[in-house]
Amino acid sequence: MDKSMLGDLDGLPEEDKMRMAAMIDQLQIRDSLRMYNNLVERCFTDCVDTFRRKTLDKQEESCVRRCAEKFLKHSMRVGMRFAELNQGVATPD
Amino acid sequence: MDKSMLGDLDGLPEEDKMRMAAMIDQLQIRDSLRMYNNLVERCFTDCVDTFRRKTLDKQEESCVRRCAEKFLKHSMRVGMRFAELNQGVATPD
Amino acid sequence: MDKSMLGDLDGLPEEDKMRMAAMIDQLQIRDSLRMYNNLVERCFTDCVDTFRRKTLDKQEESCVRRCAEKFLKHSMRVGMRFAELNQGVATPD
Amino acid sequence: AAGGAPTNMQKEQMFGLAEKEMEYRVDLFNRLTYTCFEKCIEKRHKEAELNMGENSCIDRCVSKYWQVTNLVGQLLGNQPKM
Amino acid sequence: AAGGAPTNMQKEQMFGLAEKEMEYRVDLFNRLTYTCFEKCIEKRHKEAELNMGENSCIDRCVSKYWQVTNLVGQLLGNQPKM
Amino acid sequence: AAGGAPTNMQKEQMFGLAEKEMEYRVDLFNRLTYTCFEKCIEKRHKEAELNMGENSCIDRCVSKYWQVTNLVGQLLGNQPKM
Repeated sequence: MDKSMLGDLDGLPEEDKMRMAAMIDQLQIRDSLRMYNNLVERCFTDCVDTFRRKTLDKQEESCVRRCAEKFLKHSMRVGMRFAELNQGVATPD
Repeated sequence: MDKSMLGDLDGLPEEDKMRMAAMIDQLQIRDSLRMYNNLVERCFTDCVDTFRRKTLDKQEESCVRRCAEKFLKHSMRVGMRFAELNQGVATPD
Repeated sequence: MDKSMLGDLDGLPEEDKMRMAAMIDQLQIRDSLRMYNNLVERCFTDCVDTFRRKTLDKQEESCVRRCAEKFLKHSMRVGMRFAELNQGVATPD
Repeated sequence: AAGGAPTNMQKEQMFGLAEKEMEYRVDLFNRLTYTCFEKCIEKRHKEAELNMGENSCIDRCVSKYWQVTNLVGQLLGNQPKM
Repeated sequence: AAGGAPTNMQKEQMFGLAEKEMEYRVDLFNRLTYTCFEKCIEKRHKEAELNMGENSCIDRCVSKYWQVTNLVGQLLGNQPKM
Repeated sequence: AAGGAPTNMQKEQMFGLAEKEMEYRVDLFNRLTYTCFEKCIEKRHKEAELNMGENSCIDRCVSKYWQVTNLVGQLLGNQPKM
């Protein structure tokens, strides 16, 4: 996967570049929505375990808040490290 | 996610409405097929655990039948509750 | 799911057959890439459990090699059996 | 988008957006269904009926999942696009 | 669809349906592969070869999974569309 | 493809391929994020901050995941298409 399959798109006419940009936009929207669903599923699973009432209690709610915040920080850190590796930035152990 | 992104489609020409309807049909077919695969995976995982023979024994088979029935009833109940919440129907605890 | 939904495509014009072939190609590419991601996730999960260093140690690396080989052999065997069942080949217990 | 009929490009984007939103709702429903099955349903499947405990667990599970969805939406500024 | 060439709309639907069926088969195969790996393969990966026990477990697992697929299909009235 | 403008069919295939590659990268990133969350993050969520141990675990997890991706790529002849 070192070389991108996308290498030779630069020479394409303006119309195709716009189509490509629109495709990227669409994929990013889909990805954001999936991330949102992911975060909800993950934090619900980790934080909610009793079903004696139908509303979240204080403890569950603050667990979800912390979980969501950690999830976002985690994703950002993974994204940064991932980008560095994609660009071939080497760092010591 | 309160407001739908689909809000302003009503004013569209007949041709676009048909295209929208076709898209919804396609997504529903995909969803049903995925649900079917889901149900099979879930009930296989819960009910089949020994591999000394290559055919289901009576016990496994009846476990799968009960599991499938419960899965469908579960999905329907979730679907009803989900629809109520989407429509903003409030119910006491 | 016994009868294929694709039954009546044979009579279609050449142009549609080419479009169908292109669609199959695209789905196979997507499937291969997903399989690749699957294999990586599976073997990483099974083989890597300590994070005291940022490079794989010898043991982890050879575990990943064996895991990948087994995963591929497993997939091929499942594929063969699956194809037999799809073609209705019966075999004794 | 002020005045006039939408261009083809705008139309394609609108259809694309509508499709993504429907996919999002289907995905949400599937995860909700899966998660509440995990949390509420007895796995040995001794009966084909849901018992009373399972039924009320499902109702509460859906309700709490819904609240978590809204809570997370608020935290993200009520933007599903994180 | 009785007589005459299919309209464009019908053609699009046919292609869409064909695509969904292929996606369904790929999804089935992937879940089958995943599930039988979980049930049959020793996770420490001490060897690069599948041993006899794993091989026969795979064969039986695929066969039983297939039967569950058919059984569930019957319960749903042999309609994959639930 | 030697010389001349690409045909419509070739263009469609190129767009399709580009889309598949982007989907692949998104899928890789999502699995990486999920897996390293599982391996590194304390699940009771007592704090809203990542602590030092979690942060360095994430860095090493991403690095090792990357190496596994490359290693598997080599084993498959550096062809992502298995």
